[in-house]
Amino acid sequence: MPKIEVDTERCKGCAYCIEACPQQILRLAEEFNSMGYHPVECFDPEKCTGCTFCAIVCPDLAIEVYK
Amino acid sequence: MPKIEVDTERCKGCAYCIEACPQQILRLAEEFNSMGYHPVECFDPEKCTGCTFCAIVCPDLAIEVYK
Amino acid sequence: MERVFTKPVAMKEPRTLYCPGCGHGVAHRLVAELIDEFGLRERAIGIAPVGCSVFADLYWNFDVISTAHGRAPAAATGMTRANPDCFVVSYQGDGDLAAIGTAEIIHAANRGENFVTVFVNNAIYGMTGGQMAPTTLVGQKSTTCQLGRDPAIMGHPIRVCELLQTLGGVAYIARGALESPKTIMKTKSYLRKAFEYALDRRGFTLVEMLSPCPTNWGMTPPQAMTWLRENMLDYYPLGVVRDVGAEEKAQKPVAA
Amino acid sequence: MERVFTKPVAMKEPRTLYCPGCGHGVAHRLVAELIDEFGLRERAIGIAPVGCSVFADLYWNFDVISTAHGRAPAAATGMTRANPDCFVVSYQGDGDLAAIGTAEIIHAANRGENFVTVFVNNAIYGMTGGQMAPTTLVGQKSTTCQLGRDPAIMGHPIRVCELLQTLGGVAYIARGALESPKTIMKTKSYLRKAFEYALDRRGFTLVEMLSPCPTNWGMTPPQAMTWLRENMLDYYPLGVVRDVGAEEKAQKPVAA
Amino acid sequence: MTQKIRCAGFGGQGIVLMGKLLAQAGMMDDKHTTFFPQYGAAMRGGTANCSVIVSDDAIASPMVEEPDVVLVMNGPSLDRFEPTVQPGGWIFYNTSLIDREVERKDVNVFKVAANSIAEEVGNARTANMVMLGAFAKKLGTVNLETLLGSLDVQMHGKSGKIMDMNREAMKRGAALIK
Amino acid sequence: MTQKIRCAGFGGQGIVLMGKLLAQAGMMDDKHTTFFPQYGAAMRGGTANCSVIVSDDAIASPMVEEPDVVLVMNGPSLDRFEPTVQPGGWIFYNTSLIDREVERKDVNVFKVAANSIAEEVGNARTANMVMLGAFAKKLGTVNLETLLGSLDVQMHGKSGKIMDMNREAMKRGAALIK
Amino acid sequence: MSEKIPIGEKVLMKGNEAIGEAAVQACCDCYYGYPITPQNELTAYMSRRMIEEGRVFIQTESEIAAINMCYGSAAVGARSMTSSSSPGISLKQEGISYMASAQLPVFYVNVNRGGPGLGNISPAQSDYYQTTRGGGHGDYRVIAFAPSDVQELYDLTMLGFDLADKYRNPAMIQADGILGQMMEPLVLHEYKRPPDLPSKQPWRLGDPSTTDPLLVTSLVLNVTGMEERNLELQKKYDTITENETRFEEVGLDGADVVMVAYGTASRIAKSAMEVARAKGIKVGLFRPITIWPFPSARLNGLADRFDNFLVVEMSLGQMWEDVRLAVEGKAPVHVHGRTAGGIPQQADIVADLRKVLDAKPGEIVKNF
Amino acid sequence: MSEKIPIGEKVLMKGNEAIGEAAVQACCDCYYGYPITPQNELTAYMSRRMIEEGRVFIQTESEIAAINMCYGSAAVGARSMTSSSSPGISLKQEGISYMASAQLPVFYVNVNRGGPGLGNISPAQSDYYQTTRGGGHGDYRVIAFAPSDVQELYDLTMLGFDLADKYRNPAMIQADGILGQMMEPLVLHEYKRPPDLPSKQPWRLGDPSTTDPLLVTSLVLNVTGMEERNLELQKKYDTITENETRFEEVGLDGADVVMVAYGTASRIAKSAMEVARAKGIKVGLFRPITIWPFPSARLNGLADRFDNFLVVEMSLGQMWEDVRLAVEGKAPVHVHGRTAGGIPQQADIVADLRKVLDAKPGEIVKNF
Ligand SMILES: Cc1ncc(C[n+]2csc(CCOP(=O)(O)OP(=O)(O)O)c2C)c(N)n1
Ligand SMILES: Cc1ncc(C[n+]2csc(CCOP(=O)(O)OP(=O)(O)O)c2C)c(N)n1
Ligand code: SF4
Ligand code: SF4
Ligand code: SF4
Ligand code: SF4
Ligand code: SF4
Ligand code: SF4
Ligand SMILES: [Mg+2]
Ligand SMILES: [Mg+2]
Repeated sequence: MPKIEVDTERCKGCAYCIEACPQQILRLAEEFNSMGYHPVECFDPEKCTGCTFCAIVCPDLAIEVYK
Repeated sequence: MPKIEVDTERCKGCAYCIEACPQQILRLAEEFNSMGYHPVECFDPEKCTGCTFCAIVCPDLAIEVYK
Repeated sequence: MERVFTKPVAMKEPRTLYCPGCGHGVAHRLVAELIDEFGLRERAIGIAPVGCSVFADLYWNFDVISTAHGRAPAAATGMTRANPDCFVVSYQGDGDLAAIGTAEIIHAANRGENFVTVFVNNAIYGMTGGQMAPTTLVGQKSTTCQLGRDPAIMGHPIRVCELLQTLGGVAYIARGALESPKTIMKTKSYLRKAFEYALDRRGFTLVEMLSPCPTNWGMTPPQAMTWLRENMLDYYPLGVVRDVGAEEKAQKPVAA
Repeated sequence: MERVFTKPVAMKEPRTLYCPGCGHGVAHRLVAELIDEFGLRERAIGIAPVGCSVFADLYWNFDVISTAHGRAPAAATGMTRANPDCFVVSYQGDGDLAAIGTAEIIHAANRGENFVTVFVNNAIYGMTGGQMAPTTLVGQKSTTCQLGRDPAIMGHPIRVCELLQTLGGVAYIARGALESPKTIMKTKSYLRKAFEYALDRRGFTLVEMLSPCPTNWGMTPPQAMTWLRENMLDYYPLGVVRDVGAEEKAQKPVAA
Repeated sequence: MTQKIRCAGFGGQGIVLMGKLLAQAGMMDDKHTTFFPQYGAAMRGGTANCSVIVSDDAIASPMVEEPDVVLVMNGPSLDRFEPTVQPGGWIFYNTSLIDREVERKDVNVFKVAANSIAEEVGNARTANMVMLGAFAKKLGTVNLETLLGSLDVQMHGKSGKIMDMNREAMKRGAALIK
Repeated sequence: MTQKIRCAGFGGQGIVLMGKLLAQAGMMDDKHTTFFPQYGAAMRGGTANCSVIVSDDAIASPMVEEPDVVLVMNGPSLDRFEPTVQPGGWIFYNTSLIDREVERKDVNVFKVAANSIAEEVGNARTANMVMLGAFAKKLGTVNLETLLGSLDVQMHGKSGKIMDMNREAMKRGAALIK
Repeated sequence: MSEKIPIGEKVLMKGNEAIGEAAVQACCDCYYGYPITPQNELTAYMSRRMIEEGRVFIQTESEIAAINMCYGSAAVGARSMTSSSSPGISLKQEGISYMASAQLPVFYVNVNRGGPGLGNISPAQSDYYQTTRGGGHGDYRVIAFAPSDVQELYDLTMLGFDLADKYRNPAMIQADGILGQMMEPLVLHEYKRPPDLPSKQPWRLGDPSTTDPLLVTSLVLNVTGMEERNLELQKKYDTITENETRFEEVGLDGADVVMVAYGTASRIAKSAMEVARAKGIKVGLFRPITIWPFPSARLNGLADRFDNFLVVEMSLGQMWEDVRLAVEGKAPVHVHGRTAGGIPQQADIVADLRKVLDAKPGEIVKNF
Repeated sequence: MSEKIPIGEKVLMKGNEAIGEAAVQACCDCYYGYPITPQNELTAYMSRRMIEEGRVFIQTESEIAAINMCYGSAAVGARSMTSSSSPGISLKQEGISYMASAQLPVFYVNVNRGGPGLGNISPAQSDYYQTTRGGGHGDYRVIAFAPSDVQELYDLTMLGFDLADKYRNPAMIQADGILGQMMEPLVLHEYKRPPDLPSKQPWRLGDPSTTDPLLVTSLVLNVTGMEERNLELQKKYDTITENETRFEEVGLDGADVVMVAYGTASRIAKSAMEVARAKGIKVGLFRPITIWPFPSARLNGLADRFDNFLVVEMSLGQMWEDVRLAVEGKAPVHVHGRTAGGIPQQADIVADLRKVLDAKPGEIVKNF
């Protein structure tokens, strides 16, 4: 099953991936990371197609995609 | 009668005017001016039409034209 | 399970110091991905220009040189001429390339120097805190045009690709955007072409990348991306501006 | 009998120090004739650039400023901005304008500064003794390309008018030649237009003048003129390259 | 009396404004005062900090390396500046964003749930004011009233609503001290 | 012995070559020698001149302000350099292009119809060689043979015909001295 | 701040902005600048204020363009200004040399950063040589002020414009990033044009009221002419040295060591002085306010009265040279230097003062 | 000359061309230049010879581009060179500061002309300050040679490349237009690479044989780092001063006056010395061959033995300062200065020597 892994310490919460995800399964987490950003999280991993769009738009190499 | 006046001390003998003259009545003089150039002279003043072509191409403002 | 997207080898581990949503991160990664793809890491030299990307050496996992403001094309010329075996990626911001470095980029292009230029156009001086750049849009506000750029006294934004493309030494010029998966992938394909041409020593290559600077635009990253889409794409049309390879093909008579 | 051609008032008496057949003399005179024609002598400022025309103050009978090499457009900007009532004729050679001064001319053009630029293109560095200029033709020899300009390593000659015309602030750009009565008169008409536009504050104006440098071309003046005709006219086509006035007219719908 | 203060936090938390308000208030209280921002490229990466000195005497360098007081708005800033405080000095910190304790035993600590309180006021962005209010009231370096007044100068032009919110937040901070 | 020489004339008369040949010959004669051209912008306007020093001792400045000898190829140069010659010095001048007399009474004068003689040789452009030949033979500053030899070095690559013409012109100049 | 500046009131202002406001008050007609840290607030400030006042502001394509626009504006008689920081000032050197040679006034500011090269943006004084010796080519000098607080930045900016005009010479401020970036109270006062300064320069170009064609140039091709121009400049520099040398002396009486420091370094030296005195070290402070002309004559005189000098600078022995030149071997000159953002520390200075007093004859304390 | 240069033979050569040939011999890989009088023959010479040798020659769009191309070439380990004259060298100051900071070797030449500004193209030495104090920003130095004849131009060019590489620092020649333009006999000799100099720099970029990513930069944003870089530079400068200071002494024994002069001025001083001696004035000559490092220690020693110094320079008191600094007040230092093409005249120097001897105690002869 395709999935993404977010490195929450790299993520700066820019939300680009949220917009880019065709499945619309990403959102910013409630909690802060140590830099004070709300990292992104996948709230519906089942739906992930592994299309890598989220990773492509991420300026911070915070997302890895597995398929 | 149209005519030109060459300031022989200004003339540097570049011969541009000679080529430009539609009447082909200009040539370089035998003698040198004080700068060591052969100044231009009109050898057939009668034919001058006062067209000013010679003066227009002269880089050294050496020619005045009267009409 | 296969990892289908991860950090290229030509990127180092550390997180960037860039602001959230800054386009430089993507631009760096595209360069690194292609360095990997072409196997150039050993002989590649990246230029860290004077601008927010001045610390590119912290991120790129290959040799890096930091040059004087605007002089990247001259330094790149010096490197590729002295050692044609090295592969130079000159990376410049819009202030760096289109203001102080105008003469250097024009003459490097005209001489057809064989390095690749990545031109990150974020319509602002990022590093110094948001001053007007040569590419700042009409009406756009900055710390040095607080009422918005007024073309009557500040001139119109310069379209760099269009300006350079007339020059003799140009092999390839294209404009992409770091705006969506689609434009990013397209931009990468432009850059790949530029790499190919540079490796084939065909002359000057440049890929412009329209890039968000949320911080100095005074916006959140999503707002910035929307602004880029709604304003920059119009004035700076995307696409290949010059491709001598394509021109040659077009000129070749079709074999009967 | 009427004197139908004589020295303009805006020229001083002394003979020039230029070589026989040098085009600068004609270029100076055209400027002076138009200064007379428009009655601008009192408020005109001519720029003596760094090049053979650095002594323009010896010939022009109006205020003159000599500027640093390549920086005439910046100084002209400084003058016209500080005092919009003065009328500035910026006069530059091809080395001055198209090499070291590349950035300054491009940005002055882009800002649409209201001064007139006379660009004397003699395809060579005259003053310094005949080095390759950005406009030196392919194959043309000079002291720094003794086997002739090789575009593969030195780039192709730059067509300045074509390069500048894309910029937003440009009002008028044309290329003439100081080659025959006809082209000289045509060139003067271009320059007249530039004067008009500058007086109307319509933006940046530039008239290129193809000009012989017999000395550094290593030719007699007539040979030089022939060479200009046979080589430069091809590569540097004469004519109006940009005229915003004409463009506007063309766009206006004809009144019914 | 000379007090050297360092304010620190994320970019966007209004750290520079904190410093300016303190310096402005110091000046209005007729003290010698300087404000010095961290500037330039080191700003990228989202942290911000600045130095303020309020003193009865002329001030040498406005840079504060070993502060008497730090006003810390986020975690990374606490990590960075905790070790720099003078023994016997003060650490004010924002417990809304920092969940660890101060480790040093030779300094005074004052905790402010700045973001929570600010949200109560109606705008999380006024957390900086909460912190300032607490600091002013607690140490009396600048007069609370003057500090409220300094808002008028430094935030001149902002809407009445925003001003009110900031004033309110500052007062709420001050109210932490009984 | 130190001799300071100035060569002067129009651009195109081969003034610089005159100087180089003299310096080259001086060197080949194992003397100390320097050549110094007038250079740069002052060249525009068609005049040219250069300084040569030939000496038994080390040479200080290669610039010659008050020459012992001037070799003058045209009128304007005579006007300019006549006053600079050391009393007791020499003025060699080209009577083909200069129709006035030298006015100074405290210098030696030697007249050379350089252009006419050169034309006899077949090329007016060798007038400079005529002048050089006359000077070398007259004053012996450099050996005439060496001077002829110096042509091979400084005009290396020129066609045999041109070389012959130059040599011939130089000899014709020397022949003026009986 | 978006409204007009309240003249006469005490306000809290950033050093960079204080310079800007002083320039606006002092009738600066044209400002040309290119962004560079740590002086960006000055350019930003001018971008707003000059437009408000209907004057000329251009963000230029480069530092070189900026100084050459100043050249043009000055030639038509306008008060012109530019500013930058170290690398940008290096780029202006050709233009500054041109203006000095053409005798055109200009006022400029160098908010030094850490060098050489790109260096860093931290406060420094290491462009001292460039400032005082002319980083450009030729025998010329620029009037160089070394303010040490925001008030002085304001005051000396006004003076800078006046002296530039009076002597037809570039005048500048050498500041460090601390002075540029810090906020401090200052009192804004009105500009008063010196009575001997015409508001229009008689030699300005392009003005119909001046009839004969005028020439502004830095080119004098004939040797005698150019040498004369230079000797004229030298004479002017002598006059400036005589009239415009400025300095401050603090607590010299009975001092065993005289510290010499300017700018931020002098602020720290001053505070170190108090600490040292508390420890029984008798120390005074000599603060050059102009670093060219350098107060050499005065220092030379002091060298007759005092036994030890300690130069404190945010550069590595640059001003040290000027003090040694001034003192002519009459007394040992010691040095405490930091660079590239290193700020002299009070405690280190006090320690060095102690070392100076303990030094054996002939021993020089050099701390860097 | 269109054929190969005959090594070992005596030839008549122009100073500018001698520099060029020495560079070619010394394995200069890249030359970048922009035309300017009076050094054009050097650029022209390189345009021919570098191409002949299959090396890199670019006539650049500007002096700034040239120095930055050197920056790039040096970073990949190539021997790089540029040259110019005064205004052009001013424009290179930023780049030179960058190279000094990034510790990149480069060899460059400044054939000084008359300044300031456009000035004239006549011989001068008035870029002495710029050369010796770093016209660019920051605490840095460049190794500066001051040859006085064509042979020395040739020899010191070779040495310049070697020292630049050895110390990873810019090295340059300060010449005047006379040296550049004159022809004089010289003997061409072969270049020998010093055994301690690797032909490939281990820190060069872009080379697959160096595995870890390397960085060449002049940027060290953190303060401590940049200050350390500077202190490292200072240490290097101390080493250079110790090892590479060069000078010549002529006829000092028993001298009543020691003249100090370099370049063309030293040639004239030497000839004035002979005339003066004939007139019974006992005079010697001290000729700095490096002007940075300046032979201060040696001069300081001489000041213990000699009573009078007279600096002869083609600038207005610039080297004078270095001599005064060196002498530390032990002896009066007088000066004879010309500028902008003014060449010191033998007779004037002799007259000044007389004045020096007649001077009252404390009186300084300053002739300009
Ligand atoms: C000679 C010089 N001038 C100015 C600067 C200051 N400076 C640093 S970065 C920069 C511009 C950055 O803008 P840009 O090139 O668009 O890059 P961005 O930060 O936007 O990516 C400037 C002007 C400098 N370092 N050197
Ligand atoms: C900064 C600087 N670089 C170089 C020069 C030398 N220089 C004088 S004139 C000139 C070029 C002249 O060529 P061009 O502009 O084409 O004018 P022309 O003489 O051909 O009319 C140069 C390079 C200079 N004076 N200043
Ligand atoms: S891989 Fe595609 S589907 Fe999965 S989270 Fe990323 S964008 Fe969404
Ligand atoms: S794009 Fe990257 S940095 Fe931005 S929110 Fe998504 S994972 Fe985080
Ligand atoms: S005026 Fe016309 S016809 Fe007369 S000489 Fe001149 S060109 Fe010939
Ligand atoms: S064009 Fe003028 S300078 Fe040339 S030959 Fe004719 S008159 Fe003389
Ligand atoms: S300031 Fe702009 S360009 Fe610079 S890091 Fe931040 S977002 Fe990126
Ligand atoms: S060198 Fe050329 S451009 Fe210069 S004066 Fe002579 S002909 Fe004219
Ligand atoms: Mg940018
Ligand atoms: Mg030209």
